[in-house]
Amino acid sequence: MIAVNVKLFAVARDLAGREELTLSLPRESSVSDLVEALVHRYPRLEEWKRYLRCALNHQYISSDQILREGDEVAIIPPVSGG
Amino acid sequence: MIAVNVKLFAVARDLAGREELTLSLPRESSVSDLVEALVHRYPRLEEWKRYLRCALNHQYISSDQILREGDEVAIIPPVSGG
Amino acid sequence: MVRIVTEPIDIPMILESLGDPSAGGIDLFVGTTRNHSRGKKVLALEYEAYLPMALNQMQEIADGARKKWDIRNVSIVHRIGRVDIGEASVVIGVSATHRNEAFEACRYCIDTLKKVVPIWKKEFFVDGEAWVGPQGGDQ
Amino acid sequence: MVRIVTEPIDIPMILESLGDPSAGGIDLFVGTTRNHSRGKKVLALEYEAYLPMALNQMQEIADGARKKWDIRNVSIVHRIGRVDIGEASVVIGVSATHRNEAFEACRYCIDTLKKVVPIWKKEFFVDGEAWVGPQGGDQ
Repeated sequence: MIAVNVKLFAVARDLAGREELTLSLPRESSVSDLVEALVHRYPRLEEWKRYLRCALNHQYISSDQILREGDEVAIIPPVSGG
Repeated sequence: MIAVNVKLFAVARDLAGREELTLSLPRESSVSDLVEALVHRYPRLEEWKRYLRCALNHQYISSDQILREGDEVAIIPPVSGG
Repeated sequence: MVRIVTEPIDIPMILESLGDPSAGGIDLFVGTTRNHSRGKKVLALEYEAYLPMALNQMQEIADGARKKWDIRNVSIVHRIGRVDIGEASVVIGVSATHRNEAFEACRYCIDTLKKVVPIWKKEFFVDGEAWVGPQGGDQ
Repeated sequence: MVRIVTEPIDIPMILESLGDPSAGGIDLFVGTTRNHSRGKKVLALEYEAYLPMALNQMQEIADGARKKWDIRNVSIVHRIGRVDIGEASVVIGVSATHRNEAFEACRYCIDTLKKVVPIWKKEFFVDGEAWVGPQGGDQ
């Protein structure tokens, strides 16, 4: 298993009720596996699931990217700046 | 004959050496007749002739418009505002 | 708001004139005097206007923009007299509910102003001065 | 200049940051908070940012604009926290030798910002509040 740190913002944070957490995931888990695990733990995120994007090191990453121990992944709900 | 008042601006005024003048033109003269008469009187305007537009009552008028006694025609060299 | 002024253009005042609680965006174009023109160094510029007709044409442009696009407010202010390098010679602002309209209408106003408003620019070079001649598109 | 601020955006300062003696025009987009959204009256807005990533993405947008167009300067400033109706939430300015580039690059910056920069808007209505959901094009 690997430990991945997750940061949550805006609607995702409000629905999960927390800003940060650590998820344990099987080795070779992808970004979309992480999102599945997150929604499984916080079912209120379900309706936003298909809109969530993820970022690593302040860059968006694709849903099939494989995660590594200690990665800090930001969950980015639909942006609405401007 | 009719008398038409002419106002000159920018390069047209500088080349003619005056801001206003009155031209006597045959009845039924058009705007392009006026420009011809003006350039005839001030030959230095020749090289700008094809770029000159005319205005009456603050609106551009077409070169075939017929002028009337007392009209005040503004000679508009190429504009360069902005 | 349509104005021709002889002092530096008051941009905060223009932004204020465009404010509208239902507006989601303002596009503002500021035309500034460049230090070069057709390969020559420009020291300063001087603008002259046929005032009543210029104001009339500027108002027609503003009215035309309101007819063509769903916009809230439009302001067009041109400065005349001497304008130093880097200073604003013209400022056009458009507020609209959606930004697309603000951008398009603002672009229309400056493009049209440059074609029809009787204002003329004289450029001062190291070795003389000259009225700007017939122009192409994007000057 | 790329910044995220919590106070009202200083537009004259942004215009100054864009000044360049070789620039012929500045296009400035000011995004303001609207009093209505999807048919409901909005009382105020609150913006939240994932700060380091938002600044990073804003800088990438500015760099991208410089690569795509021949422009002089570009500034992108976003305000976060509470923003009252009519106040500016974002200001983007681009200076360029020719206005076409200024307009196109400014448009690119705001369009891209709205798609990628991790900033979120919460709308406050008479009867509650809500994060803005997935958006269409011109919001």
